[in-house]
Amino acid sequence: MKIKLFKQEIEGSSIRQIERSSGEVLKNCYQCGNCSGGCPVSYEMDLPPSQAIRFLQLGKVEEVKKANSMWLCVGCQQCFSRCPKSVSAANLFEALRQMSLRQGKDHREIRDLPVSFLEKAPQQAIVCGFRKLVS
Amino acid sequence: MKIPYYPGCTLNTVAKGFDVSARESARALGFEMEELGQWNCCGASFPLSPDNLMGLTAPAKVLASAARMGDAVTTLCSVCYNVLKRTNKALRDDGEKRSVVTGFIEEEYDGSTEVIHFLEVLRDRVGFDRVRESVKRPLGGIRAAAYYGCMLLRPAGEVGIDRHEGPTIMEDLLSVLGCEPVDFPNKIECCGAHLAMTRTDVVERLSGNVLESAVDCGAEVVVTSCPLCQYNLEKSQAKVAERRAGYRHVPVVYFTQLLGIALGQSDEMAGLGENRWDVRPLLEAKGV
Amino acid sequence: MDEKDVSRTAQDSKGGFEPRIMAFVCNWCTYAGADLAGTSRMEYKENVRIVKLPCTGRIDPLFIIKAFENGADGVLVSGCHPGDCHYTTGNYHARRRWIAFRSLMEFVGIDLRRLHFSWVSASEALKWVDLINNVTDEVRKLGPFAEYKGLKQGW
Amino acid sequence: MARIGVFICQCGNNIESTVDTKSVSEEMEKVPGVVFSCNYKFMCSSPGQEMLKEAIKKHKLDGVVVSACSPHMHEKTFRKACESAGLNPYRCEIANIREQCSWVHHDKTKKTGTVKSNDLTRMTIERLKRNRPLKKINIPVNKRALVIGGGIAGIQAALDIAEGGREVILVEKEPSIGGNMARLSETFPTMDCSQCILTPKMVEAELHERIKIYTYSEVEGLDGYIGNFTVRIRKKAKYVDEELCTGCGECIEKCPFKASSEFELGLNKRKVIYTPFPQAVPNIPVIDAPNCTMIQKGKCGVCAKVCGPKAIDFEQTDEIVEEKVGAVVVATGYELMPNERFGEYGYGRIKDVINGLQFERLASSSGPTGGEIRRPSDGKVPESVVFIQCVGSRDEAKGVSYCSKICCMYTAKHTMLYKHKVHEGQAYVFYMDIRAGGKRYEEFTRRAIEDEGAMYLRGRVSRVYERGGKVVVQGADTLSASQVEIEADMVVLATAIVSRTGADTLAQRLGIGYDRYRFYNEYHPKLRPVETVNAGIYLAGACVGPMDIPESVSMGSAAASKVLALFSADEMAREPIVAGVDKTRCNACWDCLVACPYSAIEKEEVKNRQGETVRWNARVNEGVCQGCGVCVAACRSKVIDLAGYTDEQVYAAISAF
Ligand SMILES: Cc1cc2nc3c(=O)[nH]c(=O)nc-3n(C[C@H](O)[C@H](O)[C@H](O)COP(=O)(O)OP(=O)(O)OC[C@H]3O[C@@H](n4cnc5c(N)ncnc54)[C@H](O)[C@@H]3O)c2cc1C
Ligand SMILES: Cc1cc2nc3c(=O)[nH]c(=O)nc-3n(C[C@H](O)[C@H](O)[C@H](O)COP(=O)(O)OP(=O)(O)OC[C@H]3O[C@@H](n4cnc5c(N)ncnc54)[C@H](O)[C@@H]3O)c2cc1C
Ligand code: SF4
Ligand code: SF4
Ligand code: SF4
Ligand code: SF4
Ligand code: SF4
Ligand code: SF4
Ligand code: SF4
Ligand code: SF4
Repeated sequence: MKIKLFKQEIEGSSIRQIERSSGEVLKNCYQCGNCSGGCPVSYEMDLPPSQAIRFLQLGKVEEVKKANSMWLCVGCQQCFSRCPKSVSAANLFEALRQMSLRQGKDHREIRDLPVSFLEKAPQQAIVCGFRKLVS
Repeated sequence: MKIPYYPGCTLNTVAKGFDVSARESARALGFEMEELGQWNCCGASFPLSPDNLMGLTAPAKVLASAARMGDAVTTLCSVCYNVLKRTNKALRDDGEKRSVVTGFIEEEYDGSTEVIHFLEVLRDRVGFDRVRESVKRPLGGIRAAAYYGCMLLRPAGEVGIDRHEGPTIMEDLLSVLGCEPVDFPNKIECCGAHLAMTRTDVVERLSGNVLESAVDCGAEVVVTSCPLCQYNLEKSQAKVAERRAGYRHVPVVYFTQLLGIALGQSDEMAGLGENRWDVRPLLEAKGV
Repeated sequence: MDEKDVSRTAQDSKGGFEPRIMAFVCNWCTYAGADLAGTSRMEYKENVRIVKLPCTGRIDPLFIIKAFENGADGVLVSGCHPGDCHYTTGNYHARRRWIAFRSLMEFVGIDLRRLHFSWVSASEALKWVDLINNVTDEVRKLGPFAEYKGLKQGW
Repeated sequence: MARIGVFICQCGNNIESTVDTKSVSEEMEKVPGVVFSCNYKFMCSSPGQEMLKEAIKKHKLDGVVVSACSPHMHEKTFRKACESAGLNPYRCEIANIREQCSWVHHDKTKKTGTVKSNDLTRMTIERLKRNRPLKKINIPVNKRALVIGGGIAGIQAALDIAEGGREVILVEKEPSIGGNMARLSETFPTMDCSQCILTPKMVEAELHERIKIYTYSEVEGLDGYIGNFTVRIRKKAKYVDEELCTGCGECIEKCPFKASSEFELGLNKRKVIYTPFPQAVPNIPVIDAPNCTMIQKGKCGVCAKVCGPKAIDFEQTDEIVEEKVGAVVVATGYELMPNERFGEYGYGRIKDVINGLQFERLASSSGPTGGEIRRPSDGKVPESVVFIQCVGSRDEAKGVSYCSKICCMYTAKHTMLYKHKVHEGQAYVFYMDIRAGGKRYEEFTRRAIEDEGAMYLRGRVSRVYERGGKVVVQGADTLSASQVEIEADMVVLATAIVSRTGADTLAQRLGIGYDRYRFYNEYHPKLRPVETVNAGIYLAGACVGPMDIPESVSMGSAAASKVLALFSADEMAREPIVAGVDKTRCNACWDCLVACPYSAIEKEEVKNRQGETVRWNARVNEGVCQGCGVCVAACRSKVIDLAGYTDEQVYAAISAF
């Protein structure tokens, strides 16, 4: 990939919104990779947590939005609990999801869910899932 | 002793055994779990964006309701525990948030109610020694792997019933009950949680890793504290069996079920029939 | 010469042949390493006798020939590791000298398998122990160095 | 016939448990020359030592062998005891029957240990028989020090030595002391202004009654040895009489010609008669002869006309002075690697590509822009600056393989200085690793990133080129696995710290070692970091390798304390384990001279009464010889020998085996 860096993007409004919404400061991350090392789903992510954060640091929000990472993050907080700089990738992914959901784009349609699931699955899974994936 | 108790929606439906075995055990140990007079679903996820106050309202209502009954509220489900505890902290520490949220739910609440997990009640209020004395049917050295998952432990400093990297509270209880606790590397790893809705492949892999790791360490039964963990672990066994020749399903039970049995409850009361893989043959084999 | 024979007999009385090994070591590294083996109470073959010198660079090749003439079955030279010499480059001089010296040794009829070079630092007690044990075993296999003693002339 | 006493120690049970000391003692009585032999429980105890002393007196012993622990333990103890009983201490030798016998051979029957102890003791006796009494060598010490290089390291060393009460000669090749630190704006990690902390020290050195400064001077040669060096110093012609000049600056003001300023690294011009910077010490100008039309063509002379005290002297020539000193501190510092080597970065071709020291000058309030960050090409304030780290460092192919150690820190500092001066500016830093090991250093670099917003990109820059008034930087960010392009206004290269041009020549003059990068070698990198193999010559500062100011100052002080320790006695006592030449038999082949690692061997000329040279021979300088014995083994004529380890002694020990 080739990217051009601009101050306007690095300090752009999307970045500021993500920081506000997540309560995280992107510059604090020093890219040690611990989050990606411990994240149980990073193996499936287009951009593992640390790399997603890296693109945000560079001001490249779209790269991260394009990736599946935020929809895979389960909020287990393993990343945060082991981050030496107390950065929570979970919070950042939440912020990105919110950004996306607030634009009214659902990640999961209820009617796509199998009936068997709705019958058997614990309520909490359904409630939680809807909160995370649906606007 | 009476303790206000928040069951949460799942324990009222698919995880009945979890609920009943706990209430009965409490009774056997000489205290009462007093269900909140009025409660709603906690939302099953703590809002990770600090600017999302909406997500705090549901748990705040639960807490306000609990405050009317006592100075503490106990829960069983790890997720409820996590959500209530974090919400409580947010309301206690952040005056601004508190006034917005309480204003919205039109109830007074200052964050002073303590949120404690049932395990903590047993350890800190009842005492494991008391539990030991009350055991009627020691569990015959059954090798039990305590699975904590995420929500009981993280984020450290906000929740955390025990050391967040090496908890032993559940093992300590299990050994009091006559089990032989099995330590295993994946005991604090995630089961896949709500991805059950979207990505069963991921859930099967994560939960499968938990199961395999426990079995490799010699577990005969896996013990949980969360209906979602329970569901994911049970559901994923088929996949593990598929990829691993000679794999034998392990029963997955709530810790309260084993507690109930040890305290002398009937199998029905402990809800053993609700589990997908029956733990009874194993107990019988151990002479329980 | 009487005393010498006493000790020789004592060793032989154990049964088989026990080689006599003379070690030329530098004061700073190998001698200290051998001391450490002692303070650590390690155990090794008793066949070695040490001659301490300031530096391996002090070792005159003739010392070695002299040792063989005097009844040594094996000779060991050990000093600081290259680059660690207490005298900065003394061991380097020694090394250069040995290269020329090897052919001389062969010329005068010394089996080079009886001559060992090593580097043992002040902290390598274990290496010293292994070295002595290995050299002893190897020289024992070669048997007594009787041929050479015949050549002895007075100094 | 020798009268030797032998003392076998039991060391409680440490030796006795595997060595029959009584039998060893009896065995030794039979050795010719031994007149007394005994065994005792604790030889090093007071009664043990008393026993030794009495035996020396009673049996008129002329030599003592103690068979006990390692000589590294108690050789000194027993030699002292002998000395107090009137015996030459070097007539006492130790046989190591503990560390190298009783402790490593666990045969409880005592057979093995006893036999070996017999051998070891006998070998030691034979060595001792052939040992001569030796006397400690005393060398007089000339208590003045020479410091070469007037950077912060040299200034610190000079001040500490002078404060310790000794005289110092400080030689600096530039017209002013101060070194590279004088160029810096503010200094990490505390960000204090470099001039503010350096200038007082420079002035203190200038005014110190025990410091004599030679500026514009270089060391031409050094003779002698520790305590007794003679140094030849070339004072280059300044064309200004230092005695007469008042430092008024009138000449500088009026000189009509300019040349590029070395101090400003080409960012500015200076007059042909100049001081390198306003706070120069001494504040005496020099004339840059190659650029002075008077000196070159005999035309001008304006400075001479305006100089009130008539200090200008066009006839001045270089002068050689000699000084006698007892110790030398070398503190000649570093340079930056010439960036021209890196064509891809455009240094020298693109005006707005500069190096770290040039950036320091731009940021310095006394610099060419008065402290405003303006780019060299058009004076514009750069909206974004790209800093490139590790230029030439960690680059085996085109540069040096080592890490320059301070550039990570000064680059972080530069981004802060830039941000403080250009609030809206964006700093980018390309780095491979951030190496900030030091007290408060990591925190400092994090501050640059977290508080000051420097954008750090992990990767190297591949090329830099101009496009429409911008400097385009193309590199990589390996963290996001992307190729990165930045349109910047200025580029700052953190180029490798390298040794001074000519560092090797100076080392050869001083007889000290240097590595493949011409940085000077410490005697031991950990345990003797400010000493060199040439006793009496010490090191300080960045001439040893890249280092920052705190380290340079520590080394300066450490070197000074070594010098002061040396100067604390009038004479220096040395172990007499030194080589000696039988001069009449030496055939002057110089094999020993080549072999000696310390250059302790000199050529000695022997003349007859008519003053004609009759022959040459080798001579060992006892002040320099360290007693390694390399020369002894090198001498094919067998005419050089090492006291305490003579050939005769070694052969005797071998024969007793
Ligand atoms: C861009 C840059 C920024 C830096 N910023 C910082 C900082 O913020 N903080 C920090 O701690 N360090 C900083 N440093 C490092 C600092 O410059 C050095 O640590 C320090 O200057 C070393 O001092 P020195 O006395 O050893 O050498 P130098 O300063 O190089 O002094 C050596 C002196 O010896 C003289 N000399 C050389 N050869 C001879 C000779 N043959 N005869 C006589 N005299 C001779 C020279 O003219 C010079 O005056 C920085 C370095 C660079 C390149
Ligand atoms: C794992 C490891 C590996 C290392 N490897 C290397 C290496 O390879 N190379 C290298 O150069 N460095 C290495 N080091 C660093 C090295 O250990 C230190 O630089 C060095 O030991 C520091 O020496 P010191 O004398 O300052 O402190 P210390 O070695 O800590 O000595 C301090 C002494 O003071 C005593 N003391 C403390 N308080 C008091 C008191 N109140 N009163 C009286 N006495 C007191 C202590 O008991 C101790 O004996 C390594 C360090 C570690 C941890
Ligand atoms: S663990 Fe923390 S500091 Fe490390 S890469 Fe992840 S977020 Fe950044
Ligand atoms: S919270 Fe999300 S990003 Fe963090 S470890 Fe869990 S799944 Fe990975
Ligand atoms: S002299 Fe050495 S061997 Fe003898 S008692 Fe003292 S320590 Fe032990
Ligand atoms: S004018 Fe004369 S006195 Fe004044 S600085 Fe120049 S040389 Fe010195
Ligand atoms: S003589 Fe030389 S130094 Fe003096 S004013 Fe003229 S050019 Fe300048
Ligand atoms: S100090 Fe930093 S910039 Fe300098 S060479 Fe080392 S790693 Fe590169
Ligand atoms: S003994 Fe070593 S230091 Fe002394 S003169 Fe000989 S070679 Fe040089
Ligand atoms: S090697 Fe021997 S003969 Fe040659 S110069 Fe040195 S002392 Fe003289």
